[in-house]
Amino acid sequence: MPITIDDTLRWLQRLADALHENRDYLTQLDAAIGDADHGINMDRGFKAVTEKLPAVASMDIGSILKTVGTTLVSTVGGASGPLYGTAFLRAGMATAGKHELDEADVVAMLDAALEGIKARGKAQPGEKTMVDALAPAVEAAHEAVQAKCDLIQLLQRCCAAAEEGMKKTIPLQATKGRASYLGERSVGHQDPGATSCWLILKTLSDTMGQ
Amino acid sequence: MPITIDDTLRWLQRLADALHENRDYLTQLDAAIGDADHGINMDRGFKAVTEKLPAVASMDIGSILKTVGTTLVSTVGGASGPLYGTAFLRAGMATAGKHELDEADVVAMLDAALEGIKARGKAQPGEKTMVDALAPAVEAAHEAVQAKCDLIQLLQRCCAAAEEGMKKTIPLQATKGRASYLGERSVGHQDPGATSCWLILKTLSDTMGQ
Amino acid sequence: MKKLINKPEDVVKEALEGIAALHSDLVRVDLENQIIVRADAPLQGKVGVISGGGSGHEPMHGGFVGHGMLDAACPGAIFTSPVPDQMLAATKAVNGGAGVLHIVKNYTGDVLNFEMAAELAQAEGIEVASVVTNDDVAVQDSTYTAGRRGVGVTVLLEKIVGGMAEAGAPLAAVAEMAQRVNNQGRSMGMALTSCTVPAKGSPTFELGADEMEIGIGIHGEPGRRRVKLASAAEITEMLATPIISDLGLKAGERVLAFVNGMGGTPLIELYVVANELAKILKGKNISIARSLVGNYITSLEMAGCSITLLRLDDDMIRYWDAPVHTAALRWGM
Amino acid sequence: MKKLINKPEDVVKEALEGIAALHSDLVRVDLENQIIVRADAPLQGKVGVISGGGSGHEPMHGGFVGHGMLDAACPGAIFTSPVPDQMLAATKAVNGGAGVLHIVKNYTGDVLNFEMAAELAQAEGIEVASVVTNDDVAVQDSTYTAGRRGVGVTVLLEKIVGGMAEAGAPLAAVAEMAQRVNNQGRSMGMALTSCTVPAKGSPTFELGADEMEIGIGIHGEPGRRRVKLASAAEITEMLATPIISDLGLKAGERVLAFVNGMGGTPLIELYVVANELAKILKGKNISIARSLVGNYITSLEMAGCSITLLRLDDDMIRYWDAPVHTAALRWGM
Ligand SMILES: Nc1ncnc2c1ncn2[C@@H]1O[C@H](COP(=O)(O)OP(=O)(O)O)[C@@H](O)[C@H]1O
Ligand SMILES: Nc1ncnc2c1ncn2[C@@H]1O[C@H](COP(=O)(O)OP(=O)(O)O)[C@@H](O)[C@H]1O
Ligand SMILES: [Mg+2]
Ligand SMILES: [Mg+2]
Ligand SMILES: [Mg+2]
Ligand SMILES: [Mg+2]
Repeated sequence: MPITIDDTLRWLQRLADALHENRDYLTQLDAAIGDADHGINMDRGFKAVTEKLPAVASMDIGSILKTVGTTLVSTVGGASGPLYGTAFLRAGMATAGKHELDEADVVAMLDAALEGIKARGKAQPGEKTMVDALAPAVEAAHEAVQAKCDLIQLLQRCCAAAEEGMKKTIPLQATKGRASYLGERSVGHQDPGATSCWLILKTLSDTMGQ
Repeated sequence: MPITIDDTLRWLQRLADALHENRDYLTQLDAAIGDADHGINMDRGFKAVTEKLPAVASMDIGSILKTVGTTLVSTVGGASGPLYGTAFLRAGMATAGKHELDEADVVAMLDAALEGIKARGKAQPGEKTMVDALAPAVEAAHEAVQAKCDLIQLLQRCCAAAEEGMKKTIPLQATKGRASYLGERSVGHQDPGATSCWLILKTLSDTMGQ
Repeated sequence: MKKLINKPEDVVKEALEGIAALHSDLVRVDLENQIIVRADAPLQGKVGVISGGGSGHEPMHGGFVGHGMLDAACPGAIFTSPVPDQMLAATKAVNGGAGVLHIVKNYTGDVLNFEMAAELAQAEGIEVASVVTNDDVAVQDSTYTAGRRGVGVTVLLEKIVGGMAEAGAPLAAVAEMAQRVNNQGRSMGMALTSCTVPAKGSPTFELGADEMEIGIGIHGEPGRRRVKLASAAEITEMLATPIISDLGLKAGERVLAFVNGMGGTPLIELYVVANELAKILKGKNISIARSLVGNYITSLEMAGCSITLLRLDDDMIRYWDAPVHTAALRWGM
Repeated sequence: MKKLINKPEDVVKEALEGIAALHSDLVRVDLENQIIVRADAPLQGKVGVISGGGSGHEPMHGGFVGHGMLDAACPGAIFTSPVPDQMLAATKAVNGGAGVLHIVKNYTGDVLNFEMAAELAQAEGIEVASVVTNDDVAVQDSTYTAGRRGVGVTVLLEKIVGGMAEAGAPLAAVAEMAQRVNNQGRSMGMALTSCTVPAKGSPTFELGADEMEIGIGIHGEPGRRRVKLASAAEITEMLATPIISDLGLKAGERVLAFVNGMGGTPLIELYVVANELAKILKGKNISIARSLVGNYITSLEMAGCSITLLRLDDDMIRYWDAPVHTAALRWGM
């Protein structure tokens, strides 16, 4: 059972809802080690995305994801705007022309997204950023394909790895992003970007699992 | 038993102490219907007075009171500075050359002080100012003389009248001074200047009574 | 109390020392007399213009000393009128033989102390004229009371008459212009929070999280009424309407619009208010010929704002536009 | 939350409308692109100078648009970097054929968005140079981290390179000067209180009545360490010492001393700090050749201050002194 255009649209809509619901939570996480806007930024960006969706609903998945990427770049701002924007742009390029995504497509999409974020933000795992959620998720996706998991299992493993990576940001000292300014005071707080990253993957997994 | 130079100096020193002790109380009263500085102003002024006292300790009472007046004018500021300054200046003029004050001298001194305040501030009784404490005190002094009270009794009656006048400022709506800006909201608060005026008379009465 | 100070009783003196250290090109500070005097005062033949009042309203008045505005400022203790000695020293320091204008805000303390100073200066042979600003429409005007407070118009008046004095006008003309500006200007203010007088150490009044004070002055005092918190649009309306009606502003007239912050309100909010004010004036076809937005007459760290409207005439515009060089207002030079 | 606003999401837009209503002589506001552009832009043959960043730092940057300083400013949401679309629109609006300098404060968001914008502008054939300010000594400098924040120096840099661009210098020279100013300036800030982002509605952090944050940035974030409240003298020492040592300032050198308020601190307190700073510098025989005191790069209504010292050379002084006419800084015209 691959990811269809319809699944993609449902995912993005649910993601917008999830980010809206988690707006204050993400902002609160950002208040502790950042500048108290991550939830506001993501909510603003995905609200704009949902407004763009009707116009691209009949296009291929790559085009939809690229639209998400350009919309995020144009509306989110901050660090997360260019980073998630690039991630979705690259994901869109990796899925260009596709009307459905199988396991291998999903892995290619996630690979592209991670590379995009790393190319823009220059962060490596362990620096207390969204990379700490996405990198293990991508690894888990590769392993799931090797283990011949089906798509739903793959997404669930992805999601679990992202969640674990997100939680592991708590003891880390930030060396990238705004939290790095806090030095050792950044220790003991969960990274907001890693948290939104997990939310993105969880919503995808939940959308496909139902 | 008249008021001697020594009594005058003891009174002023005790008054400075009393105003210092009541600094926050007077300021708090002023916070409610003014600008939260009356206690600070009076404390600053009488601290300066105590510094001037040694230099005038061997002069006559009139000179001492005039020095108090000019010192208050030069250090208090606000409304109370020129008003109390004028009051002490006029009191000093009324007692010029005197080495002791009997009942009649005290009445003359209080008359002069009240007239000075009225001339400067243009307030009549009932406007919720220091006049509401001083005017009845002056009246009580006149009556005490007629009733042939001794000096201590005279001062006690003065003081009681001032206290009553002070308390009667509570229900008044201010039409003079800063409290007038509050309109009907000035009702229900005791006037800070009436309170300091009572303190001045009470300290004099206490000084003589002991 | 959280303040960037050393001892409460030293705040005014140390701030004056800071001004002396950083603005020696503009002013000299006479620490003994606690006055700020224009560096090149007295200017022979020029009318001297001085003002003063309690501290805590910065940049007013010390920030307005310099070419084209005040010749001297007398800062009192926080929120306390200065004493006649300061005003007399300032009057003497700026007297260039053409007389001195005292700009006095209508508070009993300021009026009485300036009155005594003027008497003393006149006794020393210096011609003194006084103008008392009383532009606050929140206060009922009456000859039987202390009358209206002097607030925002004071800033505009200091600039305009300062420009006129700089241009060489005689004392009578400068005083007449001062009166004219005062007559043509009205203000009203509001507070979102109280402020803390350093020597007191705690807020002057307590305000609930959903309350505000309407009709405040500039001394951290409570206002005419306490009401529920409202939007910037509603607040601007509450302040602008009494001003416009008291001033009798008509369609086709032009004003100087002054949106002033009380000290603790960020500039971005003042522009939100300015936007609402511009809409209201536009709706009444009153044109904003000049404007000023920022913290110019403040109440320490109080959050809130005041609005001042001044009906302009050509002379006022000329002297408003004239060059000025002070720490807080500068243009044309 | 007590603010003079209507809806939190409309604050930036409405403030821009207010700026448009009151400063139409200086700037035009492109509401669609959310940018503030100098009224007479583009100036043929003049290097365009733009900057931008999150809102909430007013008057920076919008208040610095005008003759002799910025050609355009791109305000983002409160404390959120603007998006590349705004920067691209601003770059195009000010391009007079001589190229455009992007002044970027070193925050990941600002850097990434400006990077994307520069790529897009270059793809459209506009020459773009960028300078990234990173003057905050509270943050450890390292090539492996996000590095130091851009704070107070940004204001001084915008004035100096703005003056140089106005004088007709080519892009390479303007960019080189920008780098020089950044290299010669250092800053450090502190907070007495937190501030409230309107969309969040509650303070970013909680601070005890006897605590302060040392080493803050300008986004309402906590600082490097939380310590007990101290006197103005001690606080000034805590901020100035790391700056002086990081900059390696020596006796006999001259600086521009910038005492900046974070938004909620009254001017009188800033002068108390300025006084302490002047004493420290005097003690080290470092002379204050120029100074700036006031709220110029703020964090909404946060109480606190920052200190910036810039080692001056003759060129910097010339362009600092050059005429400027913006809403927030004006002299010489
Ligand atoms: N260089 C980077 N690489 C990857 N992610 C980053 C980087 N810098 C910051 N981030 C992520 O961005 C998140 C913050 O996003 P957001 O709050 O929206 O932007 P800003 O920090 O500009 O306010 C951080 O929690 C972190 O996960
Ligand atoms: N016109 C007046 N006549 C008499 N007393 C006055 C007048 N105006 C004010 N006062 C007195 O002054 C007191 C306030 O003094 P203070 O707080 O020191 O000065 P300010 O009002 O300038 O802050 C008032 O409580 C009132 O008693
Ligand atoms: Mg953030
Ligand atoms: Mg008072
Ligand atoms: Mg007072
Ligand atoms: Mg941000």
